[in-house]
Amino acid sequence: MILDQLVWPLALVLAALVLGPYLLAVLDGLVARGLGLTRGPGLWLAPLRRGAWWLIQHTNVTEAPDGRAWRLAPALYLALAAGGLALVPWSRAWVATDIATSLVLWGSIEALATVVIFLQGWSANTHLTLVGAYRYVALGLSYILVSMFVLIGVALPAESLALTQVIISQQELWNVLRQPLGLPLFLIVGLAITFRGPFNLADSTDLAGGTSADVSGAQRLVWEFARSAMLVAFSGIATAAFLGGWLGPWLPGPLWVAFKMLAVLALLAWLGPAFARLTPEHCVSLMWVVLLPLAFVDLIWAGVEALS
Amino acid sequence: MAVSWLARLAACAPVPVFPALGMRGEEALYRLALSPEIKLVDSPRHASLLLVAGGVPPSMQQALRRVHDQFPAPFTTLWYRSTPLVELPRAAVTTVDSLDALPGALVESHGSLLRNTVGHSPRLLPDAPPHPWQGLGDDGHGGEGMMGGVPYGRPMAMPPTEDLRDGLALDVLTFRLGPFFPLWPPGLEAEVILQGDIIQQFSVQSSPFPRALAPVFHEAREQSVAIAALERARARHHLQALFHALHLAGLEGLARDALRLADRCPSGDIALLAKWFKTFERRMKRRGFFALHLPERGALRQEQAERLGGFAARAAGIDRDARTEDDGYRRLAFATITQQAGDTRARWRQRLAEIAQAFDLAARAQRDDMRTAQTDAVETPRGAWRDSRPGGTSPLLEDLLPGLEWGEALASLASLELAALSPWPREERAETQMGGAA
Amino acid sequence: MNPPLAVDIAFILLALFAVYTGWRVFRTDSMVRASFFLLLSFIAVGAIMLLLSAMYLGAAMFFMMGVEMMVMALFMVMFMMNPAGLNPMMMVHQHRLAIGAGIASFVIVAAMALLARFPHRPLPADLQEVESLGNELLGESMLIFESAAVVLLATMIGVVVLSSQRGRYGNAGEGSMPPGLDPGGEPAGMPEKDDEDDGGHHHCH
Amino acid sequence: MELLLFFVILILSLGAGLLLQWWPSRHHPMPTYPQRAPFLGGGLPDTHAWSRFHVRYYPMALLLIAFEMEMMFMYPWAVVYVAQGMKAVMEMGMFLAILSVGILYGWREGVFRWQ
Amino acid sequence: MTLTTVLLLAAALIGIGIYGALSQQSFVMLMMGLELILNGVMLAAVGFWAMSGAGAPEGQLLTIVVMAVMAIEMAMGFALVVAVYRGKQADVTEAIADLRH
Repeated sequence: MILDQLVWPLALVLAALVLGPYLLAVLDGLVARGLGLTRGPGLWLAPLRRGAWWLIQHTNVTEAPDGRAWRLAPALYLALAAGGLALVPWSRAWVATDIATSLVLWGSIEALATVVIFLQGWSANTHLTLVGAYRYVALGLSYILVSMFVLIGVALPAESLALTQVIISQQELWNVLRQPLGLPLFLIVGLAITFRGPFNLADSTDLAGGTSADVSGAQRLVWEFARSAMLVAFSGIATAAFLGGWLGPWLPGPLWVAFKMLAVLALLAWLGPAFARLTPEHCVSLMWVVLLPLAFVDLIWAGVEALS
Repeated sequence: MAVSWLARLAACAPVPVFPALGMRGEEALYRLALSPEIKLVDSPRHASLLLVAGGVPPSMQQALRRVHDQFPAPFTTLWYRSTPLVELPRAAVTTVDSLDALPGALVESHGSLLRNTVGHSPRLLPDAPPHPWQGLGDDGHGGEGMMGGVPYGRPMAMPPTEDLRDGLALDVLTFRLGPFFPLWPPGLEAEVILQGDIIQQFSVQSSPFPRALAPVFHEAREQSVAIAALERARARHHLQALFHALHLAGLEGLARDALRLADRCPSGDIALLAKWFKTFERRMKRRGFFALHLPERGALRQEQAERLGGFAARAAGIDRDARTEDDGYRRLAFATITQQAGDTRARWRQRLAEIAQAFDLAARAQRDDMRTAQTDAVETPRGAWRDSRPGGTSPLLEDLLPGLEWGEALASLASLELAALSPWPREERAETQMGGAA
Repeated sequence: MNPPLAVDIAFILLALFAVYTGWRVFRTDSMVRASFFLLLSFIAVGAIMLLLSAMYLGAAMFFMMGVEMMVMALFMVMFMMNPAGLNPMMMVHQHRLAIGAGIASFVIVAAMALLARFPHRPLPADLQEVESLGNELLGESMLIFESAAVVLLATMIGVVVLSSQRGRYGNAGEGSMPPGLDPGGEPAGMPEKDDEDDGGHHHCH
Repeated sequence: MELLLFFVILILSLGAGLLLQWWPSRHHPMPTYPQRAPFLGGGLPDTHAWSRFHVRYYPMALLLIAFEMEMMFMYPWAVVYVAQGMKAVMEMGMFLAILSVGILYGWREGVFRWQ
Repeated sequence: MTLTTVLLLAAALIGIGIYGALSQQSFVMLMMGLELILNGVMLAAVGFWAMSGAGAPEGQLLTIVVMAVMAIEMAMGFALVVAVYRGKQADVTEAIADLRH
């Protein structure tokens, strides 16, 4: 009882929190290899080496930062990612936080992530980080609607806001097939919440690293780690919402969840660098004028499908 | 114990290098971008090595000291064809003069830095705040009243001035950027006034370092040269410029591909090059370089375009090209390509079209071994070189950039070539070796 | 651990946190900090709502307030002088009166809470709170949804008209630009604040 | 119980994040002022970066606050949607249609462009 | 955790909110005070719903209405601030004169 409710879910969440970002870094390395950015052996060690370098490098301080908020921001981002992972159902019994409104809670994590990313850029009190922070807020305020509509779409057939119910409702057919627009839109949300690829408005190259431009050492390590962990958490939610979570033949549930999460991560790691970064203005327009109506369509589709 | 274990691990990490480019330092940048063991970064906070490539004029040494001091410990410096700052101790300085030895030297420096066998670079500037503040002002932190004084060493942002776009006049941020800002041409130094993320005022304080062209352009001014060689050099120049734009767009893989193509330009099989370029161009379009990233802003006015000349003028619809005056080109049925819009997107369209055209011309010229017929006007990638070399035109940025969002402004800047032409050609030695290496 | 005890401990901690952060809102110089302290206060209250088994409202509180306080921070920074509080400041008026009113209202409400007898009718064990809320919202008629929609639409249009430069007010800044304000001077700073205040009151009452 | 675990996970990761930042740098000296200056490619700023930052998308932000309220209604609606059937479809259809007018109006007014 | 303690917390939040709303000079800070008051009100509403209302959905509905009021107040408030700030540039001196006595 205690084992099922507390120990296993906690162990799985912590394992995902530690292993997930590492595996994502390896996947990123693979993609970089495909693009011809890196070469040679050491694919598995490369993330550790980079991490070791960040641990050795001294942490930067700026002239008059909001010191406490600046150091808190990466840790909070990590905490949000961990909170997201806690919502992921690993099997019917093993869910760290199985509440009736876990979809809403995930929405809150998305909203609060915007706050934290803003805080990271704002607190440094330097010019490039500040611009990065404000840019990201434009994206953060725009993508959240898309995300919520898409998630409400999966809640319709489940008649519940709990992720476990959402998975159970997919027993016959996964949502990825039942609501074909849902997963693609949701993947965009995943790129946006971790500001990767085309949505890298926060840490973009034109700002010499954006919110990270004046961050070094261990703080940067935690920031990048949290960013990866957030994508891992996202992949967990995407797995539960669209890919049937633990459902699958032969293997035990948690393994299925892990495989599906890895598949989502691999897809995102490949998608991220494949597209050019949007200008902030394009990005806001795209979210509101193209993706939001598409999310409406997805919702209508889901509604019609759920009633029939 | 634990630290040494960490250090050994970190010593094998991809070497994070911040390049501070001096005069004629680009070749090092292009070389390192293609070295898999090197990771070029855009901020000194992310680097363990400061690479100074090329000569730094005395007026910019203070700026170099500032960049140097912004590295978090531990770090060290490496000087490629550059004179180290005199106050740096010998232990913290490595000098390299050979391009081929550069990546290896960087890896070596990083490794020995972490194994503590090479000296950490010391701080060069005095540890003093920009303005003294301790114990001053109303509360002992330098501030006075609501907005006055120098809290923690700096005054607060400027009071409102008129805004360019909407009617809200809010604070402006004034700062000087460069000359070692890695996302714009090396040597460019400007005072930027931002209101929000919109550039409100841009005043150039020093122009970019003169850009060295391939020797063949200089030869063409003196004697008849092979058109194929000229066109290959042109394509190479544009492809190298494309590297910067693709890096800005976050398309790192494609940016490397552009450099690889550029490296093959001088000696590669021309038919293959043209084919590869076509694929490359298609991928670039598919990945949204134009549609997602490039703004339809930054359009040059007619007279600006004329002053700038070259591809920028042709992108703005001015049908002018020194190649039309050359009999050699005429026999190849050369026709200029033009675009109408004259904005950032049109300029890249134009440049890509000119690369494709260059490959085409080179292929046909090579077949018949065509040579240029005249020497008094050469169309360089930077514009026509007639009696005098095309000069620097960076002041036009003061007109062009205000009103643009930061990212749009940098994208527009990357689509232009504003540096003057260097009177000396690029060294051939490096070029052939790079061609060979690729 | 005994779950009710854990709930009590969590409640006390969250309550203290909510009050502390709520109080810090008015005691910090940085507008960003003030907004995010308020957000923390909301989050603590939302967590208490979760403890009260208002699963939906508690979680919704997080995301609603996350977005609202983010926007709050944007606007605070936009329109307040010295937004980061680099110079300490105390922008208050009628301070004693305000403290008195605050304490008085606390005492009154607290007295009501302590003295009044409320019926003890806990939640039914099988309550599906989200379902019941959904059914209530949909209700007999379409009144709730449609009135909410109309009110929100009115807000959206009002917001666009008021804030957008291209709104019905036309290009507000055009032709009315004063010569530049005295640079760096305090007089340029203070009155703006007052003026905003004035504008707000003017429109509020 | 679930909330307790959620809380534990949050606190654990928050603590780990803070510890990981604090531990390696606990003996590091305060960097010098030149290092602490904002990175501007060798240039220097005149002022602090903190300022009344001119947010270029403020109408969008305001529109979002109003529009986001609709989410509060949609989540409970989603739960009873199948049970209520056509009625739920009608109500939400009307609701979203009315709110879409607001977004369309905002779009027409250029709310999503940089002001 | 009883209804009384929840209401006491709500009272404390309302008290702080009233202090803030009355004491702050600037309009945006005043709005923060209002938000804090509404925060307390929402908490009280949920407290009643959970402990004294036997789960009647009206308690939750009330909270949603308060939240909507908050959102509308904020949106309109900031829109007004923008409009006033824009208009102000023309009459800043007048505003000073008005306020200095």
